[in-house]
Amino acid sequence: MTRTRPEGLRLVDTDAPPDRPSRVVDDFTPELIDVGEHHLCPGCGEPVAMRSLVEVLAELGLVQRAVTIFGIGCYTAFSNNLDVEVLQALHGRSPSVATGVKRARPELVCVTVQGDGDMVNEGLQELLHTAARGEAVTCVLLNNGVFGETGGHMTATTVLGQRTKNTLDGRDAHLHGQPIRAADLVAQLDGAAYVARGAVNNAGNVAKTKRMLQRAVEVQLSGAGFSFVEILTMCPTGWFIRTEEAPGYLTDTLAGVHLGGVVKDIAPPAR
Amino acid sequence: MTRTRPEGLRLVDTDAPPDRPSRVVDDFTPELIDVGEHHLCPGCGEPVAMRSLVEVLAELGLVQRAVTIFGIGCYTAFSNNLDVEVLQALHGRSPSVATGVKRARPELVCVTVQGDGDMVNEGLQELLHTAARGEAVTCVLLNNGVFGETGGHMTATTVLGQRTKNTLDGRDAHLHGQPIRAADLVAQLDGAAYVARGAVNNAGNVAKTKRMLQRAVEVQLSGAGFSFVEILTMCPTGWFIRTEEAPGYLTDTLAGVHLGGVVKDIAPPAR
Amino acid sequence: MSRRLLEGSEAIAEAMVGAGCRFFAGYPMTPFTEVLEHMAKKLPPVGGVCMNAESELEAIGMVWGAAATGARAATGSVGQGLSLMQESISEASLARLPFVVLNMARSQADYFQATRGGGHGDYRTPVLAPIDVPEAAELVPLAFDLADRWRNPVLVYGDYYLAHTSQSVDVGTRPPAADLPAKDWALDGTSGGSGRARLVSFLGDVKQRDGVGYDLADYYHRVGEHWADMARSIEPLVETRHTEDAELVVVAFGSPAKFIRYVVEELRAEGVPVGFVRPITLFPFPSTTLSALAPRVRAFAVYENSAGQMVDDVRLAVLGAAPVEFIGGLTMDSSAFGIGPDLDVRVLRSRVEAVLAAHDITPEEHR
Amino acid sequence: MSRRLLEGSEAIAEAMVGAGCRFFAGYPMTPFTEVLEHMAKKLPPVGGVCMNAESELEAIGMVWGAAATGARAATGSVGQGLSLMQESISEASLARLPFVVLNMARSQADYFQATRGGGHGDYRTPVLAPIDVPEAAELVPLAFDLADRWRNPVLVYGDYYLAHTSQSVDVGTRPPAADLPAKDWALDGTSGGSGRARLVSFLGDVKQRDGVGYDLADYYHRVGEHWADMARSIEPLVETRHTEDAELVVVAFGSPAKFIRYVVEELRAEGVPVGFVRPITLFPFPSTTLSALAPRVRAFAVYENSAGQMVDDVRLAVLGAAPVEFIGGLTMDSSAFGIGPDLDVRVLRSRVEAVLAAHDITPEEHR
Amino acid sequence: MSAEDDAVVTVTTRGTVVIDKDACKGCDLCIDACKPGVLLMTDTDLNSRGYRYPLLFEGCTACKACSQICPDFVFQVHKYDEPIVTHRPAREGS
Amino acid sequence: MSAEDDAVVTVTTRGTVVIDKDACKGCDLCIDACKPGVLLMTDTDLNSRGYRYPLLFEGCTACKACSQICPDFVFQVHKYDEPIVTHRPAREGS
Amino acid sequence: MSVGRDERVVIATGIGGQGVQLASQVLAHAAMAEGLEVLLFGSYGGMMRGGNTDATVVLGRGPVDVPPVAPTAWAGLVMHHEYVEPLADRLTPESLVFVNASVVPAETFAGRPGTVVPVDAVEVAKEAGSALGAAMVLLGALAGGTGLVGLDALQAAVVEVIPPYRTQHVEVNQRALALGHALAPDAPPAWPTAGVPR
Amino acid sequence: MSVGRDERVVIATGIGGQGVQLASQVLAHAAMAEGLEVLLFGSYGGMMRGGNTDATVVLGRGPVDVPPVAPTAWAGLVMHHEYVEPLADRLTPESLVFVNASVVPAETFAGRPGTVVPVDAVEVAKEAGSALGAAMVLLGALAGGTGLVGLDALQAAVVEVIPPYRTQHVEVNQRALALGHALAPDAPPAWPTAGVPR
Ligand SMILES: Cc1ncc(C[n+]2csc(CCOP(=O)(O)OP(=O)(O)O)c2C)c(N)n1
Ligand SMILES: Cc1ncc(C[n+]2csc(CCOP(=O)(O)OP(=O)(O)O)c2C)c(N)n1
Ligand code: SF4
Ligand code: SF4
Ligand code: SF4
Ligand code: SF4
Ligand code: SF4
Ligand code: SF4
Ligand SMILES: [Mg+2]
Ligand SMILES: [Mg+2]
Repeated sequence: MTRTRPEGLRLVDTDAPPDRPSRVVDDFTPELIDVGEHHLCPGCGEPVAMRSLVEVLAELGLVQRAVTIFGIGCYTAFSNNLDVEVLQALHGRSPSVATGVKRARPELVCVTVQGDGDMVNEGLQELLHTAARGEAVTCVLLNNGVFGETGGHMTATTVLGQRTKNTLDGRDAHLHGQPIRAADLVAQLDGAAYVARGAVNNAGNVAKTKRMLQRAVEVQLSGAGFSFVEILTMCPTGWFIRTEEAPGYLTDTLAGVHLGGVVKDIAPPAR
Repeated sequence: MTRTRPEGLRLVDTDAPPDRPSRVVDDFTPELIDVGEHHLCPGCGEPVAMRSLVEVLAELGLVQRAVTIFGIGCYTAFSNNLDVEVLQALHGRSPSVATGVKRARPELVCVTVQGDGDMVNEGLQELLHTAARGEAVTCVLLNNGVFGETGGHMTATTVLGQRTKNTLDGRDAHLHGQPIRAADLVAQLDGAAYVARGAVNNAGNVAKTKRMLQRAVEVQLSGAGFSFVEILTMCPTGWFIRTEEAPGYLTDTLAGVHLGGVVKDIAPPAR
Repeated sequence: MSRRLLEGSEAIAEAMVGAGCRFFAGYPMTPFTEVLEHMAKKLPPVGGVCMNAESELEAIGMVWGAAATGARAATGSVGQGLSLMQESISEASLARLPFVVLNMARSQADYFQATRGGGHGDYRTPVLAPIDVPEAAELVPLAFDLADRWRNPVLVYGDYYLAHTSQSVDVGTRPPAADLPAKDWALDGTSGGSGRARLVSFLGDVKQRDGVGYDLADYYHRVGEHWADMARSIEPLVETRHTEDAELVVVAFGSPAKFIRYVVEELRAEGVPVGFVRPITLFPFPSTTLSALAPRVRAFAVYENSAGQMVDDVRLAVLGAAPVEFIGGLTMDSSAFGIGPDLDVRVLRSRVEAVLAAHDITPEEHR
Repeated sequence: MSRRLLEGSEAIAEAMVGAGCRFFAGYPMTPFTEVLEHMAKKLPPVGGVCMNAESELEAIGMVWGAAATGARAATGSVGQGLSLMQESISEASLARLPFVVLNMARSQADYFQATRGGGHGDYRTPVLAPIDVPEAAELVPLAFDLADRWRNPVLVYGDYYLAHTSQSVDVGTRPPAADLPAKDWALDGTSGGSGRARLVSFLGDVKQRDGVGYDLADYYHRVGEHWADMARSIEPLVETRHTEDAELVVVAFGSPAKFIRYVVEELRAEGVPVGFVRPITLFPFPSTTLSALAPRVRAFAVYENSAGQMVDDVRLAVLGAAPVEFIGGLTMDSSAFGIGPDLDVRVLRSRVEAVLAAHDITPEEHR
Repeated sequence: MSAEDDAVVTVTTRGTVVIDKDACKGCDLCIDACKPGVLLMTDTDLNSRGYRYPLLFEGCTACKACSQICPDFVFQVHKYDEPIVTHRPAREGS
Repeated sequence: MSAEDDAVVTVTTRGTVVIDKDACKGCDLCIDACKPGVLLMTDTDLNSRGYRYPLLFEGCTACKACSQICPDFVFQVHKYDEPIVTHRPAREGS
Repeated sequence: MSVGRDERVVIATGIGGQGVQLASQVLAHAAMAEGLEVLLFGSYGGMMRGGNTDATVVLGRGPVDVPPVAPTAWAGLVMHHEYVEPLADRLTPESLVFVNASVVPAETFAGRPGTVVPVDAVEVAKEAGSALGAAMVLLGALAGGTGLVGLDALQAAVVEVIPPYRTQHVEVNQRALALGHALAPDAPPAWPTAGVPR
Repeated sequence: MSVGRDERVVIATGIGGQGVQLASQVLAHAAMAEGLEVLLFGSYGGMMRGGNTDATVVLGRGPVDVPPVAPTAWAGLVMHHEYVEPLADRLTPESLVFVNASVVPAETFAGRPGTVVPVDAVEVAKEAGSALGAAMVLLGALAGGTGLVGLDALQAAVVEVIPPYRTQHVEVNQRALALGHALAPDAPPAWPTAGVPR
């Protein structure tokens, strides 16, 4: 959809801060991201999710207690670009790595950042074992239904009908199998205390997702068990569509199978 | 429980076949097991499950179309002891190996034989991906809640309270995490057409389990998707109890969490 | 056979299909991804199967299964993905499963992994390292033949240059060698109920009829003999140039050898008595070619895009009979996909010249 | 320090705890299982953590995480399990993570895997191979020190004999070497928000402040230099006996070396001019010890319980200066857990005698 | 054996089992499995491998429960073409 | 600009944004995100990287929707201490 | 020694979108059709998501011995002055540098060895129907001037190389080749004897 | 050369349940307590789920150089005639073979080197309270006859070796050791000088 020029309104100068009394409520790059510039594609949902995550860590006052554990995918561009401590894991291995960090230093808050290729393909087993163990870590899944980094191939979460590099006519159950609904699978495990699924395809979803991330980290702090937030993100490049179509495409495809909302919350309410 | 001598009944000679007209309805070692003698422990449930499985293959007339794929555990004693074709897989890898066999020769019936250590620990990921893909193979899980072969340690299916070598006072959720209910997890996946859980701790369960195995193989033949049978088996050695206590212990522990019955059946009824 | 301009990744895929490969499974990783994509396109039309495996471990598991049915099957990755496959490759060798594994490597630093069996145990896999696209198209069918002849995994060692260079190449059907043993061991279900149902296993190759259990001592012993036989019997492939009267012999393999060979030809054209040896099979290594030259040359120089791995094999061949100088070193750009600034004729020429100078080797007319 | 009779697996566990190891993760596999069981008992009472990891991959992942926090951490398996860990070991070396990996091997055929880095790339890990229980108790603390000093994984290569032999051994707390570098790189959360938050990664060790992305060319180069430095700087450990005037030197490592050493002592007692060299560090290999002997001896004999792997390192050290005879070979029983019929003083003696005869080496008084 | 009671018991035996007693590992699983309760483990008598093993009494139904649950394939089950029906005073043993 | 109609429109502007236009990759996400609809992409005008980028019109509510969804961190959002309220004939543009 | 007598190295450079890769592929395919041995190594600048792009095409009368990164260039096609190193570095006194003079300032190769052949490629391409055909004009000029490959082969190659869903671009590119070829700038012949072996 | 002067190899053999492993551990622990260096390598027959069991115990006055599978035995403890190879194979003329004469036929070691010392171990063990103590009787006899280790040390070792949930077995084993020790069969002393270094 293209918008037309709003009627009757004047253009505002946006090159410099206003000269009237005001306060900054959002300041370009979030303070915990070192360098705003990155090589992710136009319209990519991953930086949006990253912003929410680091804002949550800052708002909860956990900046000096947090270790983030990164998987391998496009989001790895942020693993050397944060002002929180980062441990880079191999493709798929983050949940076990987070387990090691947390067990060795239980006072830390451990959050993994992984894509669907990383977590639901290469590392599904580690995710599920970590969840079953009730490990007090938070795993965050950036789910775009493709291996973005390697060129947009189908992953284990690609929904039926979704376009990817090797399913240009849409994923077909007969040819390519069925998608895995990661959050629902995790919720099935008794060790999982909090499981939710958000998205970053519009401002409302971004705000909801941020609340989920906050709750997940709080659950980790409570010691109630494993917490998990899946975030549906746009990948216009891997979906082979235009950036402005991506939010709607997400709604029509991924979000119709990977249903949004809090899937499970058996942790005590936050203090 | 020990039985007392039945009152009023005479002892029967059991060294030789009867001399009256009769027919053999069960003949020691099943015909598809080469050598009856094996080194599994007294009271082990695995040979019982193996018997049911090979009987099903024979009864369905699939002896010359079947390839069984074995994992690594105590049951591996049977991988060089069957008169059906066997492909030995590495610990955990059977579902992928079965996939390769089936895709290369779709006319074959492929059945994996794996333990909980093999399938739910080392190879959980392969199981779930294979199920999600709706692969037309049958995976059979011999679940005793322990690594029998290596000495009876806890696995990912050990239920809370169960005794194993490293949980002699019973598995504790806080110390050891929660068990994974494999069949229920598999059932969650859309590619899984038939999922059932049986047991071999008494004759009635053996008979039910055999029907499940039969249905699973039929579902494979129907092409409806992935089929899965979990069989709870006794491991008196790994549970550190006496053989005669094992069936009851299974009922009291494993069977209370890994609930018996057909969990899912979305395949069309057998012809 | 038709002659086409193909990018290496496509030529390899084409050659696999032409060699009768009907099963492929892989997980993306640059620059292996490109081969996977081509296989996904080329296999279904010929009735083959290409699996987008969910991980490297699952890819090789699938290939394990397909190979056990007698299908020509292959997988691959870059060296990192092959690391994940090491348990499977080692045990597949024990189980005597024939398949091909491509390492579209990001450098030449996976030489040890490839040639020593990165996994546990004594197994080895034949390794073929093409210099360019036409040779890859020749070696891929050979890899399948070797796999079938020896019932063993075979590696093909390529790289980014190979994957991304287009060359004119002959592609088409290359039937398996006529003298390959029949795959009577392959699983197809039919032997069930015969009393001798087939078994494909890394624990043994015969079902028990009496006694109990596998005898690993016996089986390992027999497979060990088989491996030794394989290592002895496969004729190493090697390219040599100007070695007859060379005073310095430069050794290199794979794509980088194309740069080195060019340097050698340049120097020769200038009258410098330099020669070139390129192992095409990295295992078995063409040791005798080198050891035969050793008494006649003043030195060997070894170039590898790694900290120095093949240089061990050169030293083991030469055994002190001539000095062996290492002129390689890892070179890569910031992406580490396999392109490096040192892979430049001028850079490499200066390294060869340094060895020439150190050993006082000059053009013939200048002496 | 107290002196106790301990089975090797327990002594190793005790030595790990004594060396300050506070995190262990493993997955059962005979004969590594025994060590895992002991760690599960010994760590909790000292405030440590032992994880019954759900697989080998998960075990090394956990150790990766724990080591990144600066904890002394270890995992292990047999060679087969280590095959699964190769990707992680290789990349952990790049990420400069210090931890210890036990290979309670089933033979000596994992020598290449251990010493060449079975995974991809140029990395190497120091490898320590104790001959028996008391030496294992000495080497385990050293392994942790080496890991911390070089920020690199370190392997300890044991076997079934080591795991299952009980010996009198000194165990107790062995504080880390006093001169180890501080672990200021270790993650503890505190550097967050400082503008210089710590990063532990195989892609680079500095966060970007300007420019975009990792520069792998730079990082690989720097780590490569570091590895070379490590290989040069670690003093190889070696045991020698009777080499001063030996005409035949027999080389062996690990438990089998205890059999060989006994044979050498027997022969010496009979006046035969035979010597013994035992690499204790398999990497770096004590090449100079061997190369120094080469001009003085008539031959070397190498025993390994494998098809012959370390023999390459001996040849690379000797470089043709003396003949190197291989007298090993894989030996195992039907279980393949690591016991073999050839590991018998009489069998090995006859092999050494055959080499003596071939080289015409006789007891001194007989000449 | 003193029959103090002249009540008559009817025992129907529909089949029998051959027991490969040296294959038995004495696990007791067959005993519970046998619905009519006609199997009983030996008390002190051991087989060649040192295990107790089952004995059969009249009344087998040839139901295969024992053979289906026995981990060591000890039973061969025979179904009679015609059942044997025995009438005998109660309390009489063998 | 011919105001044919004298209806008056009230525009309340509660804040503004600074746009780091050269950071923009022209993805359009902010446009949809802006509830009051006061962002509009340039048409032919491109930034230094060759992308179209957003322009702001009066009426910003400082809601942060744009900054929260922008993948390239293009927005700095300012909330005025006091809103600006403008009355102006309808249909008038800038 | 410089490049083998029977091998011709063409290095094309430019920035993304200028048709450098397309032109290189057309040259490679045309040469194939004429029975030459061909090697083509495309830019990997794209991998870095930067804007630079280059390609090396080697044509040979026998197997190509030149490695994918060639040491010297027989000819160059230069589309943009911001990215010329891969070529500039590899010039010899015999090199022929065909320059997109519509964009590239005259002084760009000042002081470098080789002969610069300026072509008003953008203007000619516009004539052919689209400025996007400039690289084709340059290629056409190279072929026209040196006889490296024939025009027919080039035009046929365009059909091969352009993906089916873009056939509307075939003609304009063929026209650009023809107009470039017609310029036939003065240059030494590519091959010792006229024509090309079939 | 046979085993080093300062090392004493004892090989015990028998079948499962005869106490072979327990006796070997008691000997090893007793020797430890007396300040000797000790090596003990238990049977792996158990791994094979067979019935055979054996153990090698090496005691030394300095570091033990003998490998876990010793080439020769200074002494043997033989509990059952069905499994004697690990010892029988390793006898020298100096070897002392303490035999459970209650079970093992006299001719078992006929024609083998070494001196057989028959001990009615089962009978003596029954006297001590349980036939299961026969291996302890044999060990006691070895110690009593040769002075290899002291009785006190052996008895103390029993407490160390027997797991806490089986302490009821401690006394009967200690008694078996004492009765065996008291037999003090005629044998050359274990060590060149009397006593053992502390
Ligand atoms: C073991 C291993 N296999 C393959 C790769 C190659 N690889 C890098 S990123 C990636 C896919 C990432 O997908 P995802 O996690 O969904 O992240 P996205 O790129 O979509 O953000 C793959 C397959 C790798 N780095 N390591
Ligand atoms: C990769 C690998 N890791 C570990 C082992 C050692 N191992 C052999 S069997 C086994 C456990 C088997 O457990 P399960 O599958 O439950 O079978 P069970 O013995 O209980 O029948 C293990 C861990 C192995 N063979 N391979
Ligand atoms: S490929 Fe997809 S996930 Fe990767 S940066 Fe581009 S849009 Fe984002
Ligand atoms: S250990 Fe358990 S599973 Fe294994 S054979 Fe014994 S009873 Fe069966
Ligand atoms: S067949 Fe049935 S009735 Fe007969 S002995 Fe067996 S279980 Fe009992
Ligand atoms: S079930 Fe079989 S093995 Fe067990 S007691 Fe009965 S007959 Fe013996
Ligand atoms: S802050 Fe809100 S109202 Fe203002 S421009 Fe951004 S999205 Fe629009
Ligand atoms: S969301 Fe950001 S990058 Fe996208 S168009 Fe708006 S300002 Fe530009
Ligand atoms: Mg993704
Ligand atoms: Mg189990």
